[in-house]
Amino acid sequence: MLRIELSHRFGDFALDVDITAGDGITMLFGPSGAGKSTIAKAVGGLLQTDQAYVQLGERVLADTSKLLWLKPHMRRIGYVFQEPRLFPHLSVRGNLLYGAGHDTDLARIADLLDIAPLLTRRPAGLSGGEAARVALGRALLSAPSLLILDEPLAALDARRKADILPYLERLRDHANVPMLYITHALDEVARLGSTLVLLQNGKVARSGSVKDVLSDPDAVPVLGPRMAGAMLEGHVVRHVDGLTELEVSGGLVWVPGTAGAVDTKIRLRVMAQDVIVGTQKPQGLSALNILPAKVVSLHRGDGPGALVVLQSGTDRLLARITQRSLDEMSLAPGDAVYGILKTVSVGPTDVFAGLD
Amino acid sequence: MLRIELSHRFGDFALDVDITAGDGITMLFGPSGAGKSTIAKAVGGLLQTDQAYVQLGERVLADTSKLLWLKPHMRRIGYVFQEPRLFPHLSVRGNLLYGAGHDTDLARIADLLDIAPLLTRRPAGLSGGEAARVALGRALLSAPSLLILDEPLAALDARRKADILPYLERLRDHANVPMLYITHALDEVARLGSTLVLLQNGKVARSGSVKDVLSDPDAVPVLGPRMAGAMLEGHVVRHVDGLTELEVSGGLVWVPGTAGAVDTKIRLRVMAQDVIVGTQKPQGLSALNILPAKVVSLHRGDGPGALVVLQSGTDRLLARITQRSLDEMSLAPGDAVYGILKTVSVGPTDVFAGLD
Amino acid sequence: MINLPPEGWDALWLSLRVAGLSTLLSLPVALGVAVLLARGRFWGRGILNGLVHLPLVLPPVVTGYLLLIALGRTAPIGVFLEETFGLVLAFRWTGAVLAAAVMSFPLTVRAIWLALEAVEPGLEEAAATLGASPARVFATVTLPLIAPGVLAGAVIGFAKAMGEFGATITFVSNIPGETQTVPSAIYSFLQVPGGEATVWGLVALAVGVALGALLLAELLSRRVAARIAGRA
Amino acid sequence: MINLPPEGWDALWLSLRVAGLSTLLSLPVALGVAVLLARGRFWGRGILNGLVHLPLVLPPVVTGYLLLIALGRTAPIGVFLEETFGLVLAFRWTGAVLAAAVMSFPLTVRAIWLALEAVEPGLEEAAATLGASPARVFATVTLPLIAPGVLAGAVIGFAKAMGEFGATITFVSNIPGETQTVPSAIYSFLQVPGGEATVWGLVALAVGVALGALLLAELLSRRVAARIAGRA
Amino acid sequence: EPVRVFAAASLKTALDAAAAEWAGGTVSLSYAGSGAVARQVAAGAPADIVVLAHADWMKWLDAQGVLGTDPVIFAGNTLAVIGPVGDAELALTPQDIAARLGRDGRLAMGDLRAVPAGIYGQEALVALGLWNGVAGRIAQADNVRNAMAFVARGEAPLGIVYASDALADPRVAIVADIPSDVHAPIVYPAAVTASAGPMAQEFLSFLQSSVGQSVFRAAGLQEPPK
Ligand SMILES: Nc1ncnc2c1ncn2[C@@H]1O[C@H](COP(=O)(O)OP(=O)(O)OP(=O)(O)O)[C@@H](O)[C@H]1O
Ligand SMILES: Nc1ncnc2c1ncn2[C@@H]1O[C@H](COP(=O)(O)OP(=O)(O)OP(=O)(O)O)[C@@H](O)[C@H]1O
Ligand code: MOO
Ligand SMILES: [Mg+2]
Ligand SMILES: [Mg+2]
Repeated sequence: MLRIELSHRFGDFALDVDITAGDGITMLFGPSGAGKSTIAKAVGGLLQTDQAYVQLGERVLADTSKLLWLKPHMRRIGYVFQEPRLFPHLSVRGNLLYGAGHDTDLARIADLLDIAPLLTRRPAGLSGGEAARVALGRALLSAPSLLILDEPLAALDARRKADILPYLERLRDHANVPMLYITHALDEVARLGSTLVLLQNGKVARSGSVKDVLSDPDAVPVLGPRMAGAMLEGHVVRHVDGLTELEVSGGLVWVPGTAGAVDTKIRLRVMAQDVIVGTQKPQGLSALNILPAKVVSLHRGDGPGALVVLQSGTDRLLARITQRSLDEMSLAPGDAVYGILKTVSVGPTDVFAGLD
Repeated sequence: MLRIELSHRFGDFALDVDITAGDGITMLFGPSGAGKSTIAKAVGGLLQTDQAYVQLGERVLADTSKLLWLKPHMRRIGYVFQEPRLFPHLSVRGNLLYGAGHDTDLARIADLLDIAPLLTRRPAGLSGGEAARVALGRALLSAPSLLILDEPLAALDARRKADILPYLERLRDHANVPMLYITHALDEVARLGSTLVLLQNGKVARSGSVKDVLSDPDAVPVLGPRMAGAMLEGHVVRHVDGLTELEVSGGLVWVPGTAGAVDTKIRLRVMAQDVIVGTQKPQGLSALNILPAKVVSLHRGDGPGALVVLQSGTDRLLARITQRSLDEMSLAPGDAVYGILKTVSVGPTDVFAGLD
Repeated sequence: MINLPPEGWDALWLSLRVAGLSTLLSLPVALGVAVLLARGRFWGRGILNGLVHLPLVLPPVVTGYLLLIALGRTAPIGVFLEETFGLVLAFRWTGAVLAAAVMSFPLTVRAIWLALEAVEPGLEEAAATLGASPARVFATVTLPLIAPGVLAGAVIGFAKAMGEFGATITFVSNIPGETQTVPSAIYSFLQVPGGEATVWGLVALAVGVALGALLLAELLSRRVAARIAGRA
Repeated sequence: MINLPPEGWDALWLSLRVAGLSTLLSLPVALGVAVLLARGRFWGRGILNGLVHLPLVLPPVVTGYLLLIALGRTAPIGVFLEETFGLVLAFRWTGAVLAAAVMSFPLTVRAIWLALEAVEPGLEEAAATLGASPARVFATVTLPLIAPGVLAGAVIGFAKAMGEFGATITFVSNIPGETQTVPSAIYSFLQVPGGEATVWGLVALAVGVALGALLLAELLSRRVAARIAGRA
Repeated sequence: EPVRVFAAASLKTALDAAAAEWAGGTVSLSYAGSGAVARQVAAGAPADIVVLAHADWMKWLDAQGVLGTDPVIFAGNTLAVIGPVGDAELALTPQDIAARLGRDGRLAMGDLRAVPAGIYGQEALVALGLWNGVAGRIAQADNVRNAMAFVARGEAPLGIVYASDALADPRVAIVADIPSDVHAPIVYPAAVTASAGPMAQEFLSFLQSSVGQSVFRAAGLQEPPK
């Protein structure tokens, strides 16, 4: 368990947060200047805030009311900074091993991050993305009891990001290292996060489990309309033709790839904008996944869009459609409808092994 | 017109490119370490490559065969680096005005980038995103005749990115400043780019107009399957209910927002994964946009997915569906089908005023 | 107050003038030389480097003697200076300024040089892409960034100039009111049995002035550095 | 070859030993003091700063005289050192080492200090988050990064030690083969009419050695800096 | 164990020669200004013999209680006014000196407080009634040799140094002798220190012996005044 209580002033900017995060990955999400890096620094011990209480598991790392302030190196917190901060005088290998006792995991992590060919190089010659990957590997290798990642993937291209995400997942699930993860990318939030903290202007605007916050229509204004979506839970039924059939509470869903062994619990993220609402069961469509559902509520926004909350089995689905469609179909709460998901819109980065 | 002919070696890495870019924005897209920043530096005059020929309009900036190598400040090239590189001893205002003769545009650009409240601050106190915005503003204000942007938006959150993109567009369209734009984000490519250069390993893997490269099924392996899509051209017909109706060659399409005045030419990007293929005209769906089309060709990939190229009027559409659906619907070239686009999947960042 | 013979006060006043002027005059030259040494790649760089450091390596008396040989009234350069500019150095306070400048030069140059090497080249690149000529880059980016180093160089030069003795007395001798700096006066009184009281008075003054300058400059330089780091 | 009387060679050899040892011994202390001054926030920092710079500000003869007063064989500290450690400084080559160390100390400290201020704090932070204690951070990050500065400090200290005269001759006198360094020897020969040949020979040697060290060190330091910058 | 002699630097030529002549043992000679030597010996310098260029410092040393014997005077010297070689004789009159110094010429001397030759020189100038005319024109050097160098290099048209030094530099010549009765007698006192070894007295005696004295005469020094 990670407990963070901070307050601090920087001129006009006032930070004042109280965050409790369970195991797994706590995502800090919020606009530029919201105070994400400031929180990260305070937790890492790098910035002494005016008031601070930080507790990690049993260990109290900071308690300004008791004048307690552990030095960074006593906190056992790995940190990936917004800039790579590689040691210029050490080779890539030297950087990676700096915080590691031994080099047992070096080869594996170097392979994973695709930096094995760089091991003998100096940081000055690395490209932006290469440097970011080395910084990530260095923190991973230091075997921390909390990992703080400040936009660790921002400098990476989509493919590399996709390569590294599963590793962070594995770390989350198996290494039992809680993480504080700062990002601007909601796919990372949905993919990795257990807890989501939405920050605005130094304050917590909303927080809770990723699943709850993402599928809460009220959070949409903070997340941005194109980012809204819901989370489904299910388990693997079978693998056919390179697809995986999952059973969710509302029915069966196909996802590409062979996601987990039979019976593995799985989380699916379904973006609101990827859900089509149909009043009749459609025929002859390339979209494979059609879930019967009931309209729970309708939320008209300021713009042309509207959010439809659907109940599908025990899960909630969000669908973002135009108000025009809403009117044409004259939807109302209680209506029986179909939620249509394009199979491929539930792509690999939106399927993940569950935590629970 | 921008002509770039370079070759250079860094140990194992060999750069060898020949790029011709028209006006507008030339996007350099490629994985980390592909050589994007190296090209940018050579064009900017910051890194003297082994061989170089760089011509911008009438001006030859570099020609190593003639021992010509203009110094950076003689090139009139604005540069936004991967790191902000703000002058620590100047205020934000001082940074912004460094390359500008006067401060006529200061207020406008500061507002646009949401940095007006920071003007009197020092760079050291800025958050990562704030610094990135100041760096962008500084380059914009220097009135360059070419603007090089090396992942300028990577540190920005989605909302800010969405705020800044229209400005870059306006710059492209009205200021008549060609740009060399490096990014990992295909939405930026599609939104801003005229020319797209795909780099891999120091070589040009593909290049051409953004429209051609993005809708070329053969480019999909380089772009990544989730990034494939096509580009439609059309013009504004009318505005209703906060939606805009566009006429494309294949029919009528609704997009959210009031995109341009009536008759404005418009480009639409339609991601392959957002297109559903139907063999019958669907009824009672929340998706408003249904275009009759003909199957042109089918491309089965290695994984579970397949690409369907559709002809809709004079435009091509790409649809990414599962091979399973392909088989169930037994699609074949020449079949008459319907391409179904969810209105909202044609979101604001995928609609843009055309260049042509 | 400290009880000094009048020539002690004269000496203090002269030392301040000499050290101040030598610092002021040599600073731009030191800046130029530091830039050449830190950034330049030219033939003779090694020689320039050696020349700059010579006064540090040589016993001060030898430096003074070399100055006398090179710039005395009968030496070609000395004659030239006198005939062209009416500038006489030997036995003049102007010569004391020169001696102080020469002796403190390596210290000033090194301080600036080190500061120059710490400037991040990325910032200078950025300035160039914003259209700034090398001269403007230097004036508006490099110089402000090395300002603490330049200040440090100036102060250490000033301190050294206040303490310089051997080269000064050898080159311009010890003429009360004209070339008798504090160290020369101290030397003079130190050699008199029973002159200690005056010596300690002078020492206290010299130390006070130089350390005052030092601390003031450090304060200033911290403030400049803090400004740069954005802490103020 | 340069034609020197035997005491000239003795002086050169002694100077090398004295300058070498003084550099070696004072370097760790200078490093510590530079760290205290650059990073420390403690009461008395200003006093320490002043003390370190004193030898720069004072005429060397005064520094030598102060050393004599403080550490002479009849002075309390001198007596204590002799009785406790059997260490005699005044009039011994060990004292010459001390004088050289004291005189070059401010230069060495400042060079290291400037280098310390140029170290990016972000890197030390990163090391701490990787679990490195402050001592380890210093040894594995700070120290390698300031290595060029430390080297520069050592070399300027060595050069200064080679040229030091006033404090040395005052504190340990000018005993051939024992405390007669090159500058003292030069002083002696300057007293002899016709001693110039020997003087210039000694000057040439001293300059050669010191500039050699300087250039060597600069080469080294460039290489270190290049390694750090990843150009090699 | 050599006999350690701490001596005034202006005696280097003479004492080096004397040490070379002495068959009784080896001598280690350490030269510095008289004041520095005196202070060092008082501070416990390992000197067997101390040799100075001015009686006052020896008196001071005696008062410190570090001397083993009473000082002896083993040589004397006279002062001379020097000019660049080839210059005409100078009459010791205010007019002639003023003429020779010209508008801004300097009279080079040892430091008037610190260097014995300077102290004697000032005394002489005062006694000769010349002081007021030159008081503002003195260029003081930190030792006699440097004063002489000013004249040798043409910086100063006149200088006052020991006659013994003047003879040794071919670039300067004596333009006027200063009578030895217008200043305190120039004497070189020497003494054995309280901590001296057994050979010290022997070397000191050698300096006073006829062999020693002839070495001093050869170096331009004179017999000690009676
Ligand atoms: N100074 C240098 N010395 C050695 N190798 C270098 C140097 N600069 C770049 N490289 C190498 O050249 C290749 C291309 O680097 P470049 O910075 O152009 O990549 P990039 O495409 O911009 O990557 P990213 O998206 O990660 O910023 C990389 O393999 C990099 O390691
Ligand atoms: N040292 C400082 N001095 C003054 N203000 C500061 C300082 N550090 C941060 N701030 C301000 O505090 C606010 C929060 O900064 P922080 O770096 O935590 O933002 P962030 O959420 O990480 O943003 P980004 O996504 O852009 O990195 C910003 O307004 C920033 O300008
Ligand atoms: O050696 Mo002296 O004491 O300068 O005459
Ligand atoms: Mg941040
Ligand atoms: Mg790059």
